[in-house]
Order: sequence, then C-alpha cells, then structure tokens
Amino acid sequence: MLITMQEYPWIVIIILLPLSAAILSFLFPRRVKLLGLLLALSVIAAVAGLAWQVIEHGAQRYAIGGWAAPLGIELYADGLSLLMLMVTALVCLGVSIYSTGYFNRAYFRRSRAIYFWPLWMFLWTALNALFLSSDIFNLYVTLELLGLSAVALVALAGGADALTSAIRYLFVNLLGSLFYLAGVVLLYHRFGSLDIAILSQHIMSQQMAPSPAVWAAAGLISAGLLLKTALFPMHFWLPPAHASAPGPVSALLSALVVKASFYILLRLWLEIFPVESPVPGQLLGVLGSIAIFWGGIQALRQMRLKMLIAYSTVAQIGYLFLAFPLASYIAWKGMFFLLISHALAKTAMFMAAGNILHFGGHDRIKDFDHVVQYQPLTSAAFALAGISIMGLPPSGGFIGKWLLLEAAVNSGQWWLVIIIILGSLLAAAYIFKVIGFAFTQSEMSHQTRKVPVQMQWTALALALAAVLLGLIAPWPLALMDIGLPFGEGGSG
Amino acid sequence: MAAMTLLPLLFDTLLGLSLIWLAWRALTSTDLFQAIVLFIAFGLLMALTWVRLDAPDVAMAEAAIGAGLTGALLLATLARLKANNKTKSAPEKKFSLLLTLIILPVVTGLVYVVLTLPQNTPGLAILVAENLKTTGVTNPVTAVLLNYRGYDTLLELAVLLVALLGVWSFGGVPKPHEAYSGPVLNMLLRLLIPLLIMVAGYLLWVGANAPGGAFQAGSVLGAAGVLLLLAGWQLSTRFAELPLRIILVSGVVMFTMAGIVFIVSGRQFLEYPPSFAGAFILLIEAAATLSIGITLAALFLGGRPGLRRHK
Amino acid sequence: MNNIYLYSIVGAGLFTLGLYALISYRHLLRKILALNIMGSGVFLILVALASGETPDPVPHAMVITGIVVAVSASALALALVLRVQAETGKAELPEESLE
Amino acid sequence: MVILYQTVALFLLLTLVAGLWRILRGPTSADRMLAAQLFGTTAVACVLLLAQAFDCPALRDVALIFALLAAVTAIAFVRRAWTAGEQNNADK
Amino acid sequence: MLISEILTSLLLAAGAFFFFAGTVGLLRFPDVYTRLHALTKADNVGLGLMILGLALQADSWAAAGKLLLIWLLVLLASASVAHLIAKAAHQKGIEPWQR
Repeated sequence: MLITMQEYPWIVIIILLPLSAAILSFLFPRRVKLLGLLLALSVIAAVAGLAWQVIEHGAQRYAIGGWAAPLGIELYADGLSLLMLMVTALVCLGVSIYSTGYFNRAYFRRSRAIYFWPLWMFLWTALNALFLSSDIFNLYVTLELLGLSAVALVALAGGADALTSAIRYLFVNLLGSLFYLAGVVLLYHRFGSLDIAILSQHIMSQQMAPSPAVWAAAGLISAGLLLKTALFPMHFWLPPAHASAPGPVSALLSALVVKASFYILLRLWLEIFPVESPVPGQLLGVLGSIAIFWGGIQALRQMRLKMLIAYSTVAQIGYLFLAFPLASYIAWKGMFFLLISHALAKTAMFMAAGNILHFGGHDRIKDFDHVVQYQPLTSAAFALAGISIMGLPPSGGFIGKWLLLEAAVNSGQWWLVIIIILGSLLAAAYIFKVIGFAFTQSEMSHQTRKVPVQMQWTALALALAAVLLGLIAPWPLALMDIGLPFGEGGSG
Repeated sequence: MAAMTLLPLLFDTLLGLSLIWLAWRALTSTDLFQAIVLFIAFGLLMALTWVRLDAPDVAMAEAAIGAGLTGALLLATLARLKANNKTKSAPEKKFSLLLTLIILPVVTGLVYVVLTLPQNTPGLAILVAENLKTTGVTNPVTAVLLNYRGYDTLLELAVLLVALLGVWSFGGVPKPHEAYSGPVLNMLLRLLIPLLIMVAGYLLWVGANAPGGAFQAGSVLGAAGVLLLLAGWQLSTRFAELPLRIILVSGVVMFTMAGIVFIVSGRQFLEYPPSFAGAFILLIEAAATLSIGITLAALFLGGRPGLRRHK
Repeated sequence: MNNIYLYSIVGAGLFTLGLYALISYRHLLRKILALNIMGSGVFLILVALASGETPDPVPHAMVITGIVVAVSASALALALVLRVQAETGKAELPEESLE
Repeated sequence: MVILYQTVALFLLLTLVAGLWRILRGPTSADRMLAAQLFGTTAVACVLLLAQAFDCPALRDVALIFALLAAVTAIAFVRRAWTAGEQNNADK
Repeated sequence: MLISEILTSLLLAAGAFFFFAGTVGLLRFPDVYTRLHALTKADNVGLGLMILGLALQADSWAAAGKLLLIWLLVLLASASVAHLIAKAAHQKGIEPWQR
C-alpha cells in the first residue's frame, strides 16, 4: 500500500538519513563533500516534513518495531525536539559547507580529514536520535554515540594539546554516562519502565513524597549530565577541548553537543523530577550565576581567541541554569530561546575564529593584524555573533535574556536581574576586546593564507541568522508550546 | 536442609568479597602489569557472578569480552607504552582524605537506596514473555536485543564503528610485527581458530532459542581475529580497503535496510512481519556477528591496516 | 538465600571504588581500569535486582549492550593513550586531574 | 547431589581465591599470568558444577567460551607484553 | 543412592583434591618452571576427573561430548600456554631453581 506524504515516518527518516550517509562516506571517502551537502539538504527537508506533522497534528509518538512503550522504544517529537532538530540541521548545514573549505587537502592532512565526514555524520545521527528519544536507556546509548564521536573529532586536530584534551574529554564523557546509567538503573528497578512518559505518570501518581530511589536517581542523572554540560565547577574540561578541536568541530561542540546533555536534563527535570522543594533549583541557579562570572572573567583574561570563545560558552551555559530557580513558563521559554540563539551565534563565532586562525596561522588576540581589513566578512560575522552573545536588540540573545529578566522581575528574584545584566556587560567587555585588536596593526607582520570563500560566507550567514532570530521570535516561541513541555502558558 | 541455603550464600559472599578485593587491588597496586592481571581475574569472577545471577547470556559476553578481549587489549597497550617509555611513573595520590570524605556518603547513600528498592519485581519479564511468540525467537534476551529494543542494538553497532573510526584516524598500525611465532603456537592456532569460528557459528545459531546470539558470537569471532593478529598474521592490502570496510559496516547496513524494507511495506521501522521475523533476525545477526567480530579484531590491531605509522 | 541485595551492595561498592581511583590516580591506563570497574558495578546492580524467580531479560540485554559499549570506549581510550604518550612522552594528564 | 556440587564449587572458589596470592606476590610477570591461567581452568570447573547443580545446560556454553578464550590473554602476554622492549634473542 | 551417583561423588572429590594440589603447588613451589608443572598437570587432571564425574550425570551423549570437548580444549590451551610461558621465561633469562 502507498503512504502519503503526511504519513511518512519523518521522525525515523531524520535519524536514518545521517546514519546512512555516515556509512556511505565511510565506504566511499572520495565523494564525501557532495554527500555532506546532500545530507544537510535532505535532513532539512525531513525536518520540515516532521515540522508539518507536528504543527498540524500536535506532538508525535512513534513506536519503533511496533512495540509500544514499556516493552519497546518510542520516539517522541514535540515543539522542543523540533526546535532542537531545526537548529541542529541549520548548524550542520553550515558545518557541511564550511568544512568543504576547512578540510581541503591543501590545508589539512588528508589521512585524517577523511575521517571528519563519517564521524561528523555519526555525531549528527546521535544528536537527532537523542532529541527524539523517549526512552532513558536509549538516551544512554545515544549519549555514548555522541560522546565517542565528539572525542574522535577533537582528536582529529592532532598535536599534544588536542590529544590531551581529547582523552580528558573522553573520561568526562564516560564518567558522566556512567552516572547517568546508574540513575537509569535505579529508576528502572523502582518503576519497571524506561519510557519517560510512563515514568512521569508513575511518579506523579505517587501521592506521598517521592522515594529515596527517585531522589538518588535524580541526583546521579543530574550529576552525570551536569558534568557533560560543563556547569561550573565541572567545566574544567570544556575550554581545552573546545579550543583545541578543528574549527568546525569546535562549532559543533559548543553549539550542539553540550546542549544535548542539557536537553536531556531539561526533559527529565520537567517530566520526571517535578521538584517540590526549591533548593535544587536555587542551587543550580547559584552555580549558573557563578559560571556566568567565572566564564566571563576567564574569557576576558584569555590571550587566544578560541580559548576566549570557549570560556564564553562556559558563561553562556550559566544563563541556561538561571531558569531553574525561576521555574516559570516565561523563564523556561526565555532560557530555551537563549539556547537556540547561542547555538547559532557560537557556531558563527567559532567559524570566524577558524577563519582568523586559518588566515594568520595563529589565534593570539594581541597579534591580530588588520583582520578587519583583510577579512571583512569574518569580522562582520564575529561582530554580529557578538551582538547576540551580548544580548543586544534585536538579536535572539536579546529576546532570551529579556524573557528571563521578565520572569525574574515577576517572581521578585532581583539577584537574578543583576546577574543577567552584569553578565552581559562582561560579555560585551570580552567581545570588544577582540574587535578592538582586530582593527589595529600588529607589531610583526605574518604570513597570511587565503581563506576559502565558503568559510567566510557561512560564518556570516549563521551570525546573521542568530541576529535575525530576534525578529522572528514569535514563531519559535509558539512552536515551544506544542506538546506543552513547559506546562500551560497564559497564567504565568 | 540448612546446607541448601547456606552453601549458595557462602559462595556468593566469597565471590562478592573477592570481587571487591580484586577491584581494590587492581586499582591501587603500584605495578601496572599486576593491575591488569588482577583486572583480568576480576573479569573472570564477574562472569562467574553472572552465572550465579541466572544471566548466562551476560556471562558469555563477559567471558569473551571482559575476561578475554579487554585483557588482551590492555596487555598489548601496556607493552607499547613500556616500549616507548622506560620511566616508571611514581604512584601518585593526592588529597586522599578529602576524597574519602566525599566518597563515603556516596557509597552509603547508594547502598541505602539499593536496599530500599523492591526485589523480585517482574519488571518487564511478563510483557516480554507474553509477546515472545510473535518475535520469531524463543530466547527472551535475543528477543529484547533484536526485536523489542532492536533500535538500541542498531545504535550500539554504530558506537562500535565510531570507536574504530576514531582509532583509525590516529594513523596506521603502530609497530611492524615481531618474530616467528614458533611451532607450538602455530599448532595451537591451527586447532583453535577453526574451533573459534565454529563456536561463533554455533552461538549465533542457538542464540534464537538458548543463551547466545550475535554479540557473544561476534566476540568469539573477534577473539579468533585477535589470535591471528598475535601470531603475526597480516591482512593482505587487497582486502584492507573497500572489502574490509564493507564487512565492518555490514551489521549496521543489514539492520537499517531491513528496517527500511519494513517501512516501505507499510509497517513501522524495524517491525518484523511475524512470519518472517525469525529469518530476518538470523540474517541481521549473521551480518552483525561478522561486523562485530572484525571490528573487535580491528580495534585490537590499534590502527588502520595497510598503513604504517611514521614516527 | 538473599544474594540479590548482596550483589547489589557489591555493585555499589565497585562503583564507588572505581570513582575513587578515577579521581585520585593520574596514570591514564589506571583511569581506564577504573571506568571499567565502575561500569561493572552499575551492570551488577542492574542484573542483581532483576534476578529472582523470573529473571527479567531486559536488564540482561541492557548489560550486554553496555559491555559492548564499554569495550569500544576502552579500545578508543587505549589508542588515544598511546597517541598522547607519543606526543607528550607521558601517559598522564597534566596538572589538574579529573575533579 | 546438589549439595555435593555446591560444596565442590565452593571449594574450587576457595582454591581460586588462594591463587590470588600468587598474582599479588609475583615475583615475575610469568607467575602472575600463570595464576590468571589457573583461574581460567578453575572457573571452567566451577561453571560446569553450577550448570549441573542448577540444571542449566546453557551454562556449559559459558564454560566452552571460557575454555576457548583462556588462551587469548596468555598468548597476548607472551607475544606482546613480555617481549616488548627486549630483544628477541634467537627465537628460532 | 545410585551407583553412578557414588561414582560421580568419588570422581568429584578426587578432582577437587587435584585442584587443591595444584593451588598448593602454585603457592609453595620455588620458581616459575616448577609452578607451571603444578598448574598444567594437577589442574588438568582435576578438571578431567570432574568432567568425567559430571559426564556420568549428563542427560545425553551430546552433553557428555560437549563436556569432553571442553576438557580437550583446556588441555590443549594450557599445555601450549605453559610451553610458551616457559619458553618466554627462559629467553628472558630467568634461571631455573636449583637446590
């Protein structure tokens, strides 16, 4: 029988496309660049298909193998997963174009460059599978797939720095996964199910206080995921790993990979661990605040551009945790909006840094030599992305922070207001530091290389997207309501 | 009849204490070689533990991987590490007391929580058993791995592949091979390798109805590959390229293709038609066995075949 | 006979021991051992609590999946350790360890 | 009979634990490896006894895998761990 | 008690004794070469006796055959491994113990 467009299982196709492409690019390494572009375009089409289904019919469930939830694994797509898939597709489209230039055999050793493509596609598979999974053990497998491919991608850069940070990153990933798995074990034995929706029902129906097993599971899972998300003080591994990876990989890691573990945490926090006591939320908020300051100050002190951007990621992750003490509808939405716009802006920023590194052969901020003059597109990309990171209107970052501020004011938590504003000032300081040096002339002149055109334009396009996101804000904000992940709006 | 309950309890207590003690010594002994041998012994006892816990499928996987392949992998790596570097790293320990203070609540909390959990809960056992008829196999573990939760297995095959890609991206095989393996080793291998391959086939076949299956068979096959590599056998460059890669991905490919075929015929992804489920599962498992085995052996090789690493 | 709780407690112990060693030892090979032992601890709790009159096959399948994931991760880690040593001359992490 | 099987299995486990001492003591790497080898043989016997005691024939396949893979680590040891760094003087 | 059961009991007891002897040898013998003897001879006899005892209780010829196969495998593996380890030890220059 024939199935119509509307009934296409887009939700599975989104996972299978990058998986098949990864296998093909492993088998036939010669045509990888074309394959990468085709993959990006076809995933975007598939995500559009899913978006259509979700917008028309509400949140989608799909039982793999025809086995419904407690026995089988279900995929679940609501507004949140859809938005994550869209951002991932957009960033990966950018990465696929950017990498055709970056991994050119003229600049990057071919024996290593050919591994970028399949690894990146496996990473994408893991991300898509993760955003769609509704099964906590399946999420563990996707986390491992994600972690191992991310580590291998970091190590592609070669050299002592990259390899050392890669192995530290690997240990962090494995440790985080084991903590997560330990929590999964406790939940499974307490409730006999691995499906998030079913677990949620079980926990909600417990009239009395949640059992110690649920608390311990919440603690273990949160600890593991916070480690992977690099919330202060567990951020130590992030700056070296993100800074020493190859350019497009840094972009993927900062934009998407840390967000993936955060996404699971958010899902479980909202659905499985409905915390009665405000203490855990407040604690996360405090850690987030420290992260904003610590990351900002460290970023300001860095001499190398990629390290600066990596510390900026530490700070920006801090913002995401400010929603936890507020825990209101507006706060969640603002935080999620911030997450999306940070993903786009950080991709653009790391791509710009990659261009500068490629252009001058180094990324020492003090030695920038007329970067603006020779690299106008790249500089514009950096500045535009900076606008979103700082949270200036009309960028996506502005909307996110504005909503967070609104939620903080509504609930009377003024300390959060102060932190958000001070954090933005810090961000402005480190971004202007870079832009300032970009204009000046360095004492020594350098050998420069031509930066492939597509690398410059991709960075600019993504930075523009991060800014323009603010103009189309109502649309993603409305998408977030599909499936009501943040509860009923209206009243809050 | 006190002995009926006392003896197993004694056995379990002794086994449990040995596990803890072995882990402790493996993690703290100053000599790394000793640590690895203790770890191999630990793997063996883990396999015994799975036997005691009525989990023969897990025991097989552990016996092949935990006690066999991981041990060989660790020994080979240690040898390469030592060959490159003679200096012995000092046993280092920092802030032991502080750490102990942090760790103690973790272990007490964990133990407490584990004790609050209900035991003998059927979990999903009943559901698994009720639907077993339509899965095409009668071994419930295989049914979970290949049918109910086949999607996990598909992703896991991808994990294996990613690990291999990572290892290959580091370059070629680290060291050219060692001396002649000697008549005794050659004789042993001539007997052992066909047997290993036969047993892999046997495990694959019985996996449908009894403990066994693709992972166990694949790891036994992998062990055969590791033995060949240890004897100094080298893959001919003719096969090191595309043919090898096709075998490596065959598990994932077969799985995905089957899933897509089902979608096209109007079913869900990975939803086997009940009358052919057994055949499809065997087909997928055969491909998976092959690719797991070859991937494990390739991981042991520690570099891309057909490529020498230049120093 | 109650081997279920006995083995679960052993599992919890292994998890903690592994965690301790992972944090306090600097040699990379030792850290890999520690992670493997931590993993065994988690698997042990998972299977022990599922044993009994009718053993639950789902945890068994999960552990088999876990064992294969663990061996892949270990193999990647070991290859990476060799590369790290080739580049830095040491098989240890510099300065700040896992904490 | 079941009691007998269990008693013998327990006894074997005891001898196995006693053998641990040799792994710790050494003095050469070969001694440690040998002790691990002993573990393999004893574990095979142990699993077979348990298979009989609990009437679970599938466990014999576990013992079969033990027996097959007992050699792998030992050969890895002989071929890699113990020759590395040293010259293989006159192997043939 | 059936005759076969008595026979099995005796064989198992004898096997256990050989295992015990092997372990004592492993612990008490003075050098690696002598310890090799203790292990590969005593333990394999012990295993053989036990397998004989268990084979008497096996339900089918196939099961008994599998038991026998296991024993042959262990014999083959431990004999070869003992040889390889002894050879390696000799090449390493470990002197045999002399009174």
